[in-house]
Amino acid sequence: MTAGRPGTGGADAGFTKSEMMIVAAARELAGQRVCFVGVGLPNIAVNLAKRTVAPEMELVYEAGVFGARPARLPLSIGDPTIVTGATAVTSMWELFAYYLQGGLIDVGFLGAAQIDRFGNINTTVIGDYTRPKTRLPGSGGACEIAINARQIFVIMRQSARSFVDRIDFRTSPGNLGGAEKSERIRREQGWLGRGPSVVVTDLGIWHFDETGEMRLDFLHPGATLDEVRATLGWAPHVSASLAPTPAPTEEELRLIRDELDPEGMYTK
Amino acid sequence: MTAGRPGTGGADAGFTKSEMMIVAAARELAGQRVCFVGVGLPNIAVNLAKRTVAPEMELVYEAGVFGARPARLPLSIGDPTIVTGATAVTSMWELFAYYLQGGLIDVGFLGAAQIDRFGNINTTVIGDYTRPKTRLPGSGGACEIAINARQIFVIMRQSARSFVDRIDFRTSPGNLGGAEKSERIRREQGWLGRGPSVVVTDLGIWHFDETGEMRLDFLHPGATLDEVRATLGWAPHVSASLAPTPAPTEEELRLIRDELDPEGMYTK
Amino acid sequence: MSGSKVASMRDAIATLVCDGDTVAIEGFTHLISFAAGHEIIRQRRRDLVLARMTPDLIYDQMVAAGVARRLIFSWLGNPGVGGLNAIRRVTEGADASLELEEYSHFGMVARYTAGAANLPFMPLRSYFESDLPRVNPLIRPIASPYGDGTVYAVPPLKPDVTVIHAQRADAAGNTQVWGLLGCQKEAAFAARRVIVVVEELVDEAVIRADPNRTIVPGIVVDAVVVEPWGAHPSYVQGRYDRDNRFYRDWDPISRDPAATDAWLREWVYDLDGRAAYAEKLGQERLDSLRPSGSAPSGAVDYGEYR
Amino acid sequence: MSGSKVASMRDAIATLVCDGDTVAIEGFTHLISFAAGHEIIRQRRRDLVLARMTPDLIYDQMVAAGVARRLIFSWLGNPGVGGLNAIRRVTEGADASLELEEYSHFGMVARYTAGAANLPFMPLRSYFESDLPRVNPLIRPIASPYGDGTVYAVPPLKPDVTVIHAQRADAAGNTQVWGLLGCQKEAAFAARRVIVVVEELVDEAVIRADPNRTIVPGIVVDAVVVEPWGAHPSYVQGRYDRDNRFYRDWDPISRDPAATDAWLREWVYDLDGRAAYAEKLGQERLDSLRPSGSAPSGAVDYGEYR
Repeated sequence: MTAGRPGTGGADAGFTKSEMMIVAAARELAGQRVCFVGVGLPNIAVNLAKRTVAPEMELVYEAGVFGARPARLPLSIGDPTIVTGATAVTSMWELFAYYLQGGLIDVGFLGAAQIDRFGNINTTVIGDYTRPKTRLPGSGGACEIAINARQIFVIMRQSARSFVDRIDFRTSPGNLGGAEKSERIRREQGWLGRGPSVVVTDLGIWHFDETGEMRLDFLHPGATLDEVRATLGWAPHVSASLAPTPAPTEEELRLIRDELDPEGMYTK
Repeated sequence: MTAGRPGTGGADAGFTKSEMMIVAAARELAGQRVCFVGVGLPNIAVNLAKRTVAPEMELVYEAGVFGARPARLPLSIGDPTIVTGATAVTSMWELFAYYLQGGLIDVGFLGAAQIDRFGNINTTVIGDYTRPKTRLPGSGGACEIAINARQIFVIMRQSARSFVDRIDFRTSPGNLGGAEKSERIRREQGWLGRGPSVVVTDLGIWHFDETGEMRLDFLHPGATLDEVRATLGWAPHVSASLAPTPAPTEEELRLIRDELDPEGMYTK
Repeated sequence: MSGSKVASMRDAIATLVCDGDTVAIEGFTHLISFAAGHEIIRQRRRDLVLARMTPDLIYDQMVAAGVARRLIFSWLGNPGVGGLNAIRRVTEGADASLELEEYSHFGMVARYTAGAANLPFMPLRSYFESDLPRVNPLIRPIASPYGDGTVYAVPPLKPDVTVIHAQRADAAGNTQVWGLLGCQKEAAFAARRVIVVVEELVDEAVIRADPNRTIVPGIVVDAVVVEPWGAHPSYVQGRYDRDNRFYRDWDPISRDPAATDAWLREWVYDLDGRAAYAEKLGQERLDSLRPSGSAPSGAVDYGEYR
Repeated sequence: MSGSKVASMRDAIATLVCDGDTVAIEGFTHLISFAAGHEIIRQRRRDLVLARMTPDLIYDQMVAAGVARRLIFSWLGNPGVGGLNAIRRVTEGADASLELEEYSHFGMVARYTAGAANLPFMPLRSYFESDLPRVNPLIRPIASPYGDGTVYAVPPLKPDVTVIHAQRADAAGNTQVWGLLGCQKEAAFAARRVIVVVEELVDEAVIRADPNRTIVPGIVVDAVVVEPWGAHPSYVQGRYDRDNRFYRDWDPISRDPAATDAWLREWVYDLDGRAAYAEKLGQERLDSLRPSGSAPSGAVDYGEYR
């Protein structure tokens, strides 16, 4: 069944690193009530969670949908399948103003091109803003999601180019220069969001410690600490109780492979 | 047919002063495209115009209706008959923000409790604001209509208590202290509205002259200049070419009596 | 999805409306929850701050019953009939005892919108050269950061409780309305607690068949009260007409304090809820308020996408 | 009511879109008027300022065809596939020739809303501690007049022309949409001129049967263009699906300037309009995009009130 899928999670793991990442991200959503779904990997992770650990979770799409029940996994986050059978469709003004800025979103689930140890995110440019080496998509809704969603989850593949000591552009604020500064500024400026709480990668699961820095709490099956360090622009905090991420279950893999991503768009 | 209707326009006029007022107000709407309908007398005048001189005119109700086609005259300006068969129903936010403040309203049609020679309007209190002799309804939408509708029509009965030298409270601005000041302030502050252009009363029709003051241009059948002066708190400008208002036609009276106001709520 | 929020009006008001609360029963002429207002009177709440664009008869009755200490509003009248006489009695002359906080319609709408959007203020082009900012210091000028002049701002209004009436909702509180929408969506999103009163409780599938019709999602709703005729003498598009006779009849009643008290006794205190009220109105009166015919919207197709 | 505004796409673009105009073809993933974009390319407009939250493939094609001098946007990608390669070519490295003016989604929505509402600015809670205000001086801090802190403001966006696609409109331009609404209402009200492109022209009575479904009134519309399949490869709720294959296929085409030019020649310049485009796509492709079934909204009753 997994024959030909590259980047397996281990010699005979029977699943790919991307599948492990998506499964791990989905599980983090257990118990969450309202999730704002970002484009790309968040989209498949959230849809997997809805089918497994968080069936009651309300899916909010920035396109203006609350309570979506997509019958298939949309390629884009705007798609007719997120509308049919949804609870409510609103203008984007109302979605951003009343739902997001109004404080109804528990988790904003984002992807990123670059992230630093404090969870600050760049999705704008690599290189100088005016003469960029790579022009990335930009904020979309990420900047206001990072500020107004009660907490932020991030899903992205780890690499030395993406997990960097200094991001080239701060599109969406995370824990700024550390927990203390972040908490002070958020309080003073009245942000609703507490900031990033989880970063799930293809190698492990990071939460944020009391200094506001990422801390590696789980290592995916087949991944090593050396691999983690080689794909990181800083010396990582590693939990004293670092644990292995439980491997994907048969059912999780079936949902990804048969229902959500039969063409392997996300899991290649 | 008119037996028992008080306040007739003349000995044998066959119509009341209120009917003349409503008919005269309706006729002023000829050629207007989009009219914002106020509560009370404006409501019947605009609905008469829609059935006579301005069949193409779009009726906007602040309750959130564009292109209303009321099958009957509503008592309130919010009524199910203004919705059924309308072109569009919007939230009041959108009605006030996009339609009115956005500049789509040609005529705002208001009533008033007090008005001064410059068309400034009071619908808030008689007497002192904090200890009023009479507490009136207040602005409703009138203040923003006066500022944002391209021009303002007013309909109200004349009396020494209502047409006053100094209004007790300026709810909705007219020509302020005169045309010059009004034009300067409107330009500087970017108002879309040019201000009041017509005041129709039970005695005549007033337009505004180059000084920004009301000028009596038409005198209704049966009304006299003495009567006008006796119901006015200032010495009026009277047009050199003052003309009699043409009496209501049979059809206008039929529409008012049989269709719009069979119970005589507005025309008593 | 979520558990049922269906409650009796008695329980909803008992649980969600406290003495001293800021309460907004919204609905612009359409869908005014008289049922909730009467239950608040019946439960003898006190010191409420009552917010409503148009206080209408329901707040006239509530003020007459002594529940309110302050009114936040933009138009204080009985449309097409006259004044609100109970409110006038406590706002005119030397005995004025009800506090008034006054805006224009757009100002009130903008306040709810700022509340719903969690903004510290909302700018609007009103109040220029009006006396309203002079008597209400919460209406304040604000300069554009683009150097192109000054407009006015109003602060957010965040009621402790907003009550809205609707044609239908499901048990989770997902609510659909057609006809006049007023400022109910904004007032509901702005509120800490929301009570939705409906003519009809429907299955979730009815809501999900037409998601563009939903004005308030269940996530902001605390209680769903099923109360047919709950808006009378206001109206429900497609269900019953505005009872203009009642609006006219209220004028002489409300001019007389004793008659007002007697009315409250007969139609509020002595009844245990809206079903009794509708029964007391009588079938003939109710039937006279039915629409003269039907005017179906037609259906649209959202399409199935698997 | 008003006279018919029905026009051909060719005439609508020829009359209403001028060189140098700020043009917004709006529609968030849903209802993107590729037909209008292609006609603008075909008529070789130049120096346009193109505004769109998500430039998407249509602006990638228009930029490749040389119509644009500046882009106002908030998310620049091919969703789920990758980048917009033609735009990247003129925005990366030392040769960057396309001017960029960049916001977040909410910033763009707020700009259109301020434009529609004729406000000098719209406040929002975004951009705190982001680098975006540093690179876009039009995003400015503004203090609350109530002394409770500072938020950011964006200026109004008032396009010379807004183009929206819809399921249906009448000849006067009264337009109804279901499914995702994006920011089309705001973008249309904000614009000086509006072109509505529809799948179906309907009688005024269809619109008036369900007034709550109307998103744009004819009074702001200058031309109604009837253009079935006019949104392909975007989609129309209930009519046809998003053509994800097209979105994927565009990636390799757009990476190669020669292939991009060849595509524009074959699918835009050499065709005289959308009917020819749909015919060239072929019946099989079109049929594959039909919904897998129907999902009717159900009807509601507005009631007749005489």
